[in-house]
Amino acid sequence: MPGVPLQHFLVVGLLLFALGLYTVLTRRNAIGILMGIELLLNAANINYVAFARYSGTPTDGQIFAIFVIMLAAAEAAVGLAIVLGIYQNFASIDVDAAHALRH
Amino acid sequence: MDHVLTLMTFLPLLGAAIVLALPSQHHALIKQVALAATLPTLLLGVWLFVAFDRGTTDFQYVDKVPWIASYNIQYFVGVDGISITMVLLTALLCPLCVLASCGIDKGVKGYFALFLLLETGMLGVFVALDFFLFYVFWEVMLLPMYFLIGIWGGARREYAAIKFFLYTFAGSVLMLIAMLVLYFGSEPHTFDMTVLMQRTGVFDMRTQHLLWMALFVAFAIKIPVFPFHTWLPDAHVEAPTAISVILAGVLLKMGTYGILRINYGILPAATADLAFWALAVLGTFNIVYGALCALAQTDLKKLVAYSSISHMGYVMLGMAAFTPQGINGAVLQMFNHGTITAMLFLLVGVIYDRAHHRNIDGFGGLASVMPVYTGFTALAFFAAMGLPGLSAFISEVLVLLGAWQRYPGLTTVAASAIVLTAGYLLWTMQRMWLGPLNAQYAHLPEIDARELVTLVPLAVIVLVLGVYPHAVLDLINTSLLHLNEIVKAGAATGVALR
Amino acid sequence: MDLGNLQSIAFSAPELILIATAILIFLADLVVRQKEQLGALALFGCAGALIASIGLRMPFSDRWLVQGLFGWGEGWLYSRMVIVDDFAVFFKLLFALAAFVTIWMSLGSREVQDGDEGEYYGLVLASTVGLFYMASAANLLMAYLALELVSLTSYVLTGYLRRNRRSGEAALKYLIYGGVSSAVMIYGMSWLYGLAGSLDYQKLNATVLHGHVEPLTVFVAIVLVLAGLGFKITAVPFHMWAPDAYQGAPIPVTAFLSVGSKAAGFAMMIRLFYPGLSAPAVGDGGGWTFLAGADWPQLMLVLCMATMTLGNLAALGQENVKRLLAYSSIAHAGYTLMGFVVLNDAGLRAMLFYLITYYLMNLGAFLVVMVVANSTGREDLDGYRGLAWRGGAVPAVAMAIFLFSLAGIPPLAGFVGKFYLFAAVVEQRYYLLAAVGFANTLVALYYYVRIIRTMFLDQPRGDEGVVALDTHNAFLLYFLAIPTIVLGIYWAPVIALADRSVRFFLG
Amino acid sequence: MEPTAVSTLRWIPLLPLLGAVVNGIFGAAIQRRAGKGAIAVLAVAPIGGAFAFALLAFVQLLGLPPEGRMLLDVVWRWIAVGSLQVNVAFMADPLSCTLLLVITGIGGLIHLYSMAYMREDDAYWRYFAYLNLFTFAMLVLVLADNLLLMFVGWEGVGFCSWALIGFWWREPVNTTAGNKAFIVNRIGDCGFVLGIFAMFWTVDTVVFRDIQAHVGLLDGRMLWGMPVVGLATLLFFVGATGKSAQIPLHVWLPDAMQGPTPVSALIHAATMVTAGVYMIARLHFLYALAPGTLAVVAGVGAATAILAATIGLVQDDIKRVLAYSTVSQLGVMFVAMGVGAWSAGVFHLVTHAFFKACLFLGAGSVIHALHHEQDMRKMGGLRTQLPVTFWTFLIATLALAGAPLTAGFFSKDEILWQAWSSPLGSPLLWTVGVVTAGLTACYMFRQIFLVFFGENRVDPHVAAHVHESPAAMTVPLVILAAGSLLVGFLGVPEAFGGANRFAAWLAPVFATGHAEGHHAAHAASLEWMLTAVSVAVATTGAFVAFLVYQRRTVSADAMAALGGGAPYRLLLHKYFLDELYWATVGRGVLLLARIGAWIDRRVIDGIVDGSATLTRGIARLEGRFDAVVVDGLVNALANATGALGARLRRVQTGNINTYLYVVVGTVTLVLIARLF
Repeated sequence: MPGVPLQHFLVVGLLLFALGLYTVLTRRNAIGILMGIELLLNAANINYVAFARYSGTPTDGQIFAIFVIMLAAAEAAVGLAIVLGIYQNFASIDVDAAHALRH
Repeated sequence: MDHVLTLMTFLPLLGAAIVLALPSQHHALIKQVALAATLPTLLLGVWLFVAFDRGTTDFQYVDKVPWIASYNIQYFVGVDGISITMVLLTALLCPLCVLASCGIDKGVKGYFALFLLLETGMLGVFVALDFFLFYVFWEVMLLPMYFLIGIWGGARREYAAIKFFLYTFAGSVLMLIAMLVLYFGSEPHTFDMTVLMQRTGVFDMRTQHLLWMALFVAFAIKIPVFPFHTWLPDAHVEAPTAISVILAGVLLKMGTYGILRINYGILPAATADLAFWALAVLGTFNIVYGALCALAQTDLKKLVAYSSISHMGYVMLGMAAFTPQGINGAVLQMFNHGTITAMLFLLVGVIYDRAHHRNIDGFGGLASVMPVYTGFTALAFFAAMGLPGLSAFISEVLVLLGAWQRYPGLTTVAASAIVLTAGYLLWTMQRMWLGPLNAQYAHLPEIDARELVTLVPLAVIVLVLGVYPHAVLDLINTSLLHLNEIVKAGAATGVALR
Repeated sequence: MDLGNLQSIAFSAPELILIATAILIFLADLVVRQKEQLGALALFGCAGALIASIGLRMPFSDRWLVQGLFGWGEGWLYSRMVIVDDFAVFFKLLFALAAFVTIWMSLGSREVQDGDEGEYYGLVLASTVGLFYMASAANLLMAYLALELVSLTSYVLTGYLRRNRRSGEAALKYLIYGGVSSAVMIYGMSWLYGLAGSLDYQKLNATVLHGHVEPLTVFVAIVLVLAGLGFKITAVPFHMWAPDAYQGAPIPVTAFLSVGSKAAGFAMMIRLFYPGLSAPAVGDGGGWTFLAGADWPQLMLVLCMATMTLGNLAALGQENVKRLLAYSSIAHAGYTLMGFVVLNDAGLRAMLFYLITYYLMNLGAFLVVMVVANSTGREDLDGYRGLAWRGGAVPAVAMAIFLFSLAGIPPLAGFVGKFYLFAAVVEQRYYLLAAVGFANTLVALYYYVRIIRTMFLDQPRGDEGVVALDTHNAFLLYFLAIPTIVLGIYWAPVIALADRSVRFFLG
Repeated sequence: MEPTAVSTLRWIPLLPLLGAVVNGIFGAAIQRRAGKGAIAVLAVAPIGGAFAFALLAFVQLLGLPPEGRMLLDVVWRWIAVGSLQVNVAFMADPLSCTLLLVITGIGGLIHLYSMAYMREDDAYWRYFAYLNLFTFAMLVLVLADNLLLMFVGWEGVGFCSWALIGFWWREPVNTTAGNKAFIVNRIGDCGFVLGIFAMFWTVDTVVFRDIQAHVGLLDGRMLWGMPVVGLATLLFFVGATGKSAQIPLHVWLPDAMQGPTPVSALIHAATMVTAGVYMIARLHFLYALAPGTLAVVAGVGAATAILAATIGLVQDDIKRVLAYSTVSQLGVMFVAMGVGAWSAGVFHLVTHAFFKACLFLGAGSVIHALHHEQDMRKMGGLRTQLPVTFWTFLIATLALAGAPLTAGFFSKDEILWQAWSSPLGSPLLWTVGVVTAGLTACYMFRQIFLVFFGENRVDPHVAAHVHESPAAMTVPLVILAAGSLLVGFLGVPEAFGGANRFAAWLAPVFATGHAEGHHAAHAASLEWMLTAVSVAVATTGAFVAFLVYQRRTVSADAMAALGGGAPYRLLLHKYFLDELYWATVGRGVLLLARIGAWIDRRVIDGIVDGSATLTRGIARLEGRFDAVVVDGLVNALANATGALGARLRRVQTGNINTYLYVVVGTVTLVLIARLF
């Protein structure tokens, strides 16, 4: 689809990024925040792929995107594990509950 | 004996190491080792006193080896007329202080190790001719002092120690800035004071003034100059006797020594411009203000502390005069105050060890139970009053005589303080030693041999320097006249002397 | 020089050794009962990595140790993904040592020794690998991967104390915070990639400096990237996770984070911003120039001052020593940044030197915290009352040394480090920065002295419990304390090392 | 003409110093072992030696041509810094030699007297150590060849006076008197030392001879709008007022009577208090250049003379009367100095030394006999019991009152004449002098009548065994009395056909700045007339005393009641000067001291601690930062987005969202900042 100019992709990426941020900022739920992070990562991915399409070294961007996806999965996995641990301890994954560190 | 200074400086450190190696329960042994560690320095000091060439302005017994080549930092030590007296004073007071510390029974090992480290730091400050080295020693001396006051001090020791520490550290931070600016201002970059002394031209007058002020504040805190002085009464009062002696006898001198060595030597033009306000006026204020505060004290040690503030004022006033008499008097006063105030604090310690309080009004008629002690006190008091025939008279007269020639008005004010001094000292004398005996202290033991040993050398010096001041003046005169000329020359380049 | 994958392997000895050890540990963990043995194994791994790193480049001389073997010195590995040069080697050494000390600490830590800590050592090693690559990444992708490797392992390590709610909570915060910042970072990277059309630092450099790019875009990208890096080096305002994570994590891990990942963050930052986004200035000694308009030094200047100031101020009021040290390490990130903003090699050299000294004194301080916690289980300031007078004389004295060194008082390593930093700043006439820095030194002194006062000047009440120091920890204590003093008195070789480590391979 | 170098002078001060050192350090032991006799010998012998050396110096001087009469003994280089070259050097010329003889001679007599007088005291050795030390200091003061060394003696005597006034230190009143003396003297010393500085500043030397030689350098030198020479001489005079108890610094001398009576005789009558006069005589060549200062000197002298005399009228303490008399006589000497009658002043100094010492020792003898009773109201009719004391006392009184042909007569008459006739003098000064003479006669005879005549008011217990003092005390009395009669003939003025040998002897010293003698051919008749007047006035004074205290034709109470008794009270309270000083200076200084201490504690420390607190405050603020500011921000944002209306509850600090808000917020801010 050669017709679609670069800007469109970037705008989409930007929107995703904004949404991700919004999610991250407003979710109290740890899982929710993790999801927000996913959005942010995907915003980046869109950029990479888009730039890759228009840049001299297309592979770079695409590889980056793939790695991001992979790492996102890894991060999610670790994250969920930890959340689980928290849940065992607090019986809640509302990050508000986690404030033993403030005194 | 080329490395005499290095030896003097680091022998105590060696002693500290040995002390640390000793088993901590053998108090007596530790004390003996500590004493033994300070004596060689004293002996070397005596040797230095004899061998010192009084005719030259050059630095003598110089040790100079590159230390950190990449930054052109050297290990560079040496003495001239400005530092020699301070080195001797330190070397003399430290053994006496070790003797005076025999009463310490808590953490003996730590105490003496720190004390010896302190001695190294102090000597280092006086012999260092590389600004970086100077700064390092300056700080090295800070740490032991903090612990010595903070652990072995009196009731409010923590407050006093922290106050002392923060004050002094604030000062040294300023010194560090100035030091770096000087370093990068010199071409090629160097910390070598002797080189810096010829390279002031690279700064414009304004920078020089800023540098001078920064350094001055750093040193003023040590002297201490109003309004940076409030750490001193607390520190003196809370510190154990020996440490008060060191504080008043040596540490205060570092401030004035630093000004002479660095502000005068490296920034003569700025010195010429700023000396009036920074040194003469503040010095005079110190003299009067310290005396007045002393008059209001009820704690004997605090009174002595404030009298130190007052007497250090003479040093500043004398330095600011830029006359041979003034500057000689200033350095002589540094030495004399070192000995006299040491005596005073030792004497305070004597009574405190017996009565466990220092409230002036809490005594009375001690002369009838402790005549010898009273005799020494009288000697010290009248020496502090500048009674002719005793050492302080010479220095104070020289200072005032020199100062009058530039600041007659200020000198008049300063001289009026001798009345106040007489006032508070005599009044104290009357309240504590004379009058009817306070029955509560009818059985105080007379001063013992150990305490006498700490006092007699100082008393002898006080008497001898009163009738033959040239024992010291000959040491310092040449260098000081030279320094005076440097400043005068600097004044010629800078703004005219006031 | 630019090597392909196969030839490169020879030069990845350190990383490979670490990875291999890590895998070995994971496997052995299934069979070995005595987990200490795994720790010992990890130690050997670190030692191997260390030696191998030294092998890459004899750091104390200009001679090549492996020259004879490979006849080849510095350059790109894995087709321009990774760089081996003095700078990288320097950090490899630092990290290998950090990992070594961390594992040694862990072996002596009661927290960690829960009888099932096998994979713990593996994770530390894995994280170390990440650190290695952060320092030598020559490519945005590589940098990101390395950073994530470090992050992920750190999350797990932080949350390692399963039964401890604080640990878990810290891990969660760390994770989320890290996730967001790294996500923001790679979004910024994506813009750089877009501008340069390549992930390669050198191409990036060429484009940014010689191509026609909009400075604003570069600046935006830089700011976004900074979010990720700032997170690693705990620069304000990306620092907020640090106190919680540091306080929650097991003490050895805290030490590891405060030294390892922070240093790695600096390494990555320096490589990205100096060889990456700037160019050596022609003429004057060791200066750097950057793209006009994208004035990141000003930004860093502000961050630097904010970091040290907020860090110190926050530390003032802390009652928990671990948390206090966390804030102090934030402040020290600020000091270290001072060398970053002055834009010359003197500054960078000062940074590297400071990292060494910081490594010594900070690890040392945390070690003492661990020793105390081992004996008394306490981390609050009251637990340190009169430490010197109830058996803990050696730890107390060591702590005093470390803290005074952190405060920057001669003749201790920390002073020399600060001295070089301030020297660089004053030399470049950043007088405001210098003033702020000095003011901070004063504030910092106050709370360091507070601890020292509690340990020495206060008398124990008796309810604090006795502090014992076993030889295992004592050895490490001396290992850290003695250099802290020695470096304060004679540091010429080390500064020389730092000096020649500020040398980037630019192809 | 160059001074003759000798090496004997040094022994004059050195011997007493030796005595002082030996008694001061080993005295206690010696007294315990060898008894008080040994102490006395150790103390008196040096004085005798010093007297011998003084005589030697005197002879040596006589052997020299008049204008060359100056011996110099340079002992060692004392202070040599820059152009300041000061030696420990002793110089004897007729002036100092005169003083030497007085100090060692009369001093020796008083030492003898003390042997008996202090016999009972346990601190015998300390007493004599002080006394010798004092003699040493006084001799240094007199022999010094430069201002600094003179100042050493100057303060030295002050110190000894402090020690001796407070000799019985268990009584706070004594130590207080001592402190008062020292501190008031210090005020004077302050002026003196400033004078030295002014001298050095202008003339660049402090050696008397050189100052005299380069006195020209002072021409036209001004400071603070006045000629330096005037300023310097004034400053020196401040020192003199302190040492010689002149207004306004005279207040210490009466209190100084707390010391042992021989001390009062030696220090507070014969020697130390005359140091001011000596100093002016020594520096006469400067004063001659400063007519303004001379006027001040004369004025102060006259005022002091009459003021002290009036106070003396009403004192009841036998020693205080003499004390005020001393102050008054010193005033007379300063009048002489003020009119440039140098040698006359010095002459009166000498004669006064004799009869005033005699009076004090006599008073001491009385006190001794009455077991330390000093109140004249508790005496009376003692002439029979204390014949020697009485007669010597009477002779000395006559001399002090200026009865013809006594020592006082000649010296005082010379001064009065100079006060009238000298160009600097004036009839007013003369009148004051004459009135003073009258008052002196009055209070002295009052004392005679109260002590030796009338009914015996002595406490009966004591009265029983009142007896004449031992020879050691009476012999000095007799010698001094004889002196009071005879020394006057040394200086019989030309007018009375005398040669005034004394003036001739001092002439070489006062050759320069000569204010007297230039009217040598003055009308003898006038001098006769003036003398007659003064004698008449004195007689009247004595007669009044006779009427009031002996014949009782006028009761003392009636006199006291004059003018509603206010004048009497005024005199009794010494014009309330002590109270005034204490209320102003004393309290003032203490107030300043308290203020200073207060500033220290509150203000400065306040600032220091305040700044610390401030920092900690900021820290706490920063700690609360995310609690308050950020959360507020977060809530605000939440409200703004409105999406979270449901979950609008206080956001916990430590909440991750808060952190993220901060991050995102900052980044946005930075970008915005960069954009604009």
